[in-house]
Amino acid sequence: MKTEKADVPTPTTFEPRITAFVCNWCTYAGADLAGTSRLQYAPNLRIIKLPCTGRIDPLFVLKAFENGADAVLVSGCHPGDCHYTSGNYHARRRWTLFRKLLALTGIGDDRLFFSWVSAAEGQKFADLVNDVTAKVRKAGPFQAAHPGRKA
Amino acid sequence: MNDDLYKPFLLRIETARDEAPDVRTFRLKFADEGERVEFFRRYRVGMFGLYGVPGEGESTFCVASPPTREGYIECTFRKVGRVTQALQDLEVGQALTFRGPYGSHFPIDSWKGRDLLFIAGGIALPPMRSVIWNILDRRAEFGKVTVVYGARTTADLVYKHELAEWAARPDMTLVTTVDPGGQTPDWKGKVGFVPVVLKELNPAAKNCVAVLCGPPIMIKLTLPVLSALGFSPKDIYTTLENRMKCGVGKCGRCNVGGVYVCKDGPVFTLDELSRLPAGDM
Amino acid sequence: MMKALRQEAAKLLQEKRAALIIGFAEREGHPALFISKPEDCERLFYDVSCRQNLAAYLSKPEVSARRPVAIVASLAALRSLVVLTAESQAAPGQVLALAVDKDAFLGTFDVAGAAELLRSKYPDLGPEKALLERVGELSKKSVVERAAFWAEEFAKCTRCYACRAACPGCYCARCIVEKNAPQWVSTAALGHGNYSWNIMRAFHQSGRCTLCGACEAACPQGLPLMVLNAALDREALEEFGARPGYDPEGKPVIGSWSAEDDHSYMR
Amino acid sequence: MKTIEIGRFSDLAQALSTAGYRVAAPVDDGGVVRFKEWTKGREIALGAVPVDSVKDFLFPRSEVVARFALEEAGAFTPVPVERFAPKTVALGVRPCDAAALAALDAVFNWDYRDGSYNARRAATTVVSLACAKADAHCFCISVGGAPDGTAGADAILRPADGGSKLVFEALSDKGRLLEAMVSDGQAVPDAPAALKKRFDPAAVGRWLAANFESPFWKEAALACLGCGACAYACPVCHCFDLQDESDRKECRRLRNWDSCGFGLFTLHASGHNPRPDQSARWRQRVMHKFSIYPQKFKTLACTGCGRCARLCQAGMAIAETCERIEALGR
Repeated sequence: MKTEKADVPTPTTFEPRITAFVCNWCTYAGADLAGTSRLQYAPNLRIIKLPCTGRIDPLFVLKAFENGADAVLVSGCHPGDCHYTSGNYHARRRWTLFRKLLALTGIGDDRLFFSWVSAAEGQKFADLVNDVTAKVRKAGPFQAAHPGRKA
Repeated sequence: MNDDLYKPFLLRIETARDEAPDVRTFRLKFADEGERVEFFRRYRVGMFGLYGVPGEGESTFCVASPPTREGYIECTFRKVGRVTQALQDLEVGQALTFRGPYGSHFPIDSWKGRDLLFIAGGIALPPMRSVIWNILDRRAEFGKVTVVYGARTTADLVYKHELAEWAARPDMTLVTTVDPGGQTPDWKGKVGFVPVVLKELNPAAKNCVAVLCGPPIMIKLTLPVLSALGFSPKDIYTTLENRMKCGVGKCGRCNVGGVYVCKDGPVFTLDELSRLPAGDM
Repeated sequence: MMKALRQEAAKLLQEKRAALIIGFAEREGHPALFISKPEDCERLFYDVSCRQNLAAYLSKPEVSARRPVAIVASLAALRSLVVLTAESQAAPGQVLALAVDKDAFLGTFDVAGAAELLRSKYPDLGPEKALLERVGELSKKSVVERAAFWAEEFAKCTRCYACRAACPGCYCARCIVEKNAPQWVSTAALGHGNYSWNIMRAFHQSGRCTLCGACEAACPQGLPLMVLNAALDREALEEFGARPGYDPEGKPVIGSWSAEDDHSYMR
Repeated sequence: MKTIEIGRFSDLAQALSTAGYRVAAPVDDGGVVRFKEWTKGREIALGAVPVDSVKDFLFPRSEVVARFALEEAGAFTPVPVERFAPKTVALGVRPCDAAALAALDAVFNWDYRDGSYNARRAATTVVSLACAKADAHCFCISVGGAPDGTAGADAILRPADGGSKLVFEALSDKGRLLEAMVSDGQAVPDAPAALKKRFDPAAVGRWLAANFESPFWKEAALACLGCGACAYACPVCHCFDLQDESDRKECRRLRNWDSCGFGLFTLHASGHNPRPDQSARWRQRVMHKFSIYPQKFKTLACTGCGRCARLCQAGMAIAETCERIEALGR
């Protein structure tokens, strides 16, 4: 298990704020498992649970960045495992196009992450959070000058 | 003169009462005594205000209490959108923003000595309730007072406790009615549409002023009845509720033809209304 | 060309195959022209400077009340007509196209005919080279530079929604920006609201945009909206093989899916 | 006589800036000429009518009109809004845009005086620029203006010596304050642009007042797609919306531009819409400018700048509508 905890935080250390939109059935359960398994992972994630990744409107992502998120993570069931059969397939198409649009307008793949995490993958969830947090830490705070951020 | 047009007063909710499904009445106290005095210096019955919840916005509706009750104002409104939802979510003790009073008023001083007939439908009683209480608080100055009030169902009647009070008063006549099918087994009022009930009641038009408020269809069908009874368009009053944002004649959305409802109205006589383009209402 | 177009339009009215023709007028700016009398068809005009996509009128209630309607349609407008049909926004048999391409009149087509024409003669319509070069140049910049570029561009937006009005694909009776419970997109013409608005406008067109350019042409402030549209068009083509506007029974890219869709960026 | 070499025009902007004024002027912004805040070194584009007008500096697109600090459990405290009214010189304002200020002054001051508008108005010195040429969309002359009109201006610059110089003429005390920044010189003023009167607004107003239900509107508004380009570009249009925006700590109540052309502009909470189709909305636009406004404020709400027609994607041209209306009234 990778942890960033070894770093001694100094007052100047940047602590990323990462908003995670996760589905109720897989990733949220995975996160729960990570917790009940007492796996250590970075505390930088704010999880927002939704019924399905298919319910996650790209507007949610824009709103998160608007309000000061340094990065956004979207996570749901593996392909074929969607509780509603195809919500994650719909979501996948949406994200494929949306991430392109955000990249072109100044929000790159060091701030926008997607993953499949099942209810059984507590370890994967913890690793994912640590890895994403490390990447965002490296990327630094979301630029204040980005047009999508509230002034 | 205050030229900070969008700076609101603060009002605190003293009591909240459910009137009908999604309809609620607040009694509101002024947070600032100077603002209270200023409000009642300007307030005449029929004027409106903009009630707001910071973060959600402002919504326009009438002041439902009369200027004769100077300690507070009351408002009654239905939950229909973002702001009214937020207002109804407020609890007793919480504050809301208020701008007003704005607009024209019912010229009740010119009605002295005359009979008064109030006709209201559904949620349109609140703008008339302030007039009725204003008249009742100055009862001796006016002639006969008759109120005809209809709603779709008994549940939709607002101010039920006040209706009982009015019904019991010897110095006024109250006729309540619900649409056919809207009555409960213990309903003691009439069953039928407002225009029909009005026709049966057959009030005398001589020296009488009619005040009419309700949904467009009720207005449309009631006007011919009033006309047949002999009411002159100059003696029939109503109040318009157009969409507004500023309330002070600037934002450009409430006009009917050349008339700005927020400043030239909301109170109009039928005579005035008949000169406005019907296609803009 | 103009003669053939006018004659054909007059014939449609005479034969009552159309009750209303929407075309372009000759006077400066080539405004939309609405014709219901055959003799007025003499006033029809077309050349490449006619920038409006007349398919945008099909969702206007005052126009749909006067169907059957025939529109003068460039290739992009033909595609829009096909997209609208696929999305159940244009009743089959109620809309005809007087198809034009640069300086040629191609004839009258119903939606099926328009789709067939596009498939057989113009199978790979896409963004012009110069536009793709602009996308390419922007993509080469750093994220910070890209953000700065759009910050400057979006700051000009007054939120007049001319782009939305110009677009045949923007037919929602209540646009997302007009939904207020909750208010997802700020309506103030300021930074973040302008960003959200322009991003969502482009995104809602992804896999549906026919690259007619009417939005950019309509923008009073000259925002490079087509850069966003073209980038999304290429992405939808590369990832999902999407060619909107060729199949009146085709499924929208967003709203359908395949188990084979690439997800290499997913972790 | 006070004159400026056209090639040294930005020197005046620089002098004003040095004197502590915010300077607004037409600036070429990547091919689009905008009326915006001038910054050092920028070329001033005097040749074209900018897409925006001086209106934007007095009545901005979005402005905070009230502010509240949000506290726990729905409690809030009003926070005073600081008025933004810096000392400003608007340079090179078209006479039509300067004339529009009279119409704006009227609506922002009947009964209820709009303090923030008035503060900016008082802090702004309008230096207009007479037009030596006009395009096909210009029609100031038809609505009581002129290419060298002085209404609403504190000073006017007149092209002279074949366009190589500008003659500065102060028209008000505010304008005279700037005189010292312009040097003495000699020049022969050029003739103002020649324009033909296209319609009589009084005749248009008479027809409008009597023909609200005319079938003309249905047909005249067919091309209108219902965007706000015309209203936002118009130097007189002033319709607005009030919207709250908040985060956890603060709510800002904003006044944002709005347009009578939008479908939901007048929609009631009940679902009823008094202006259900575009013809009703286009009629409102024309009536507001040529009938309602003159009745209420004794001034037209159109100064003939032609921006609406220049920008309209569908070729809706209000001057052409007025010509047709005048013909209907004959």
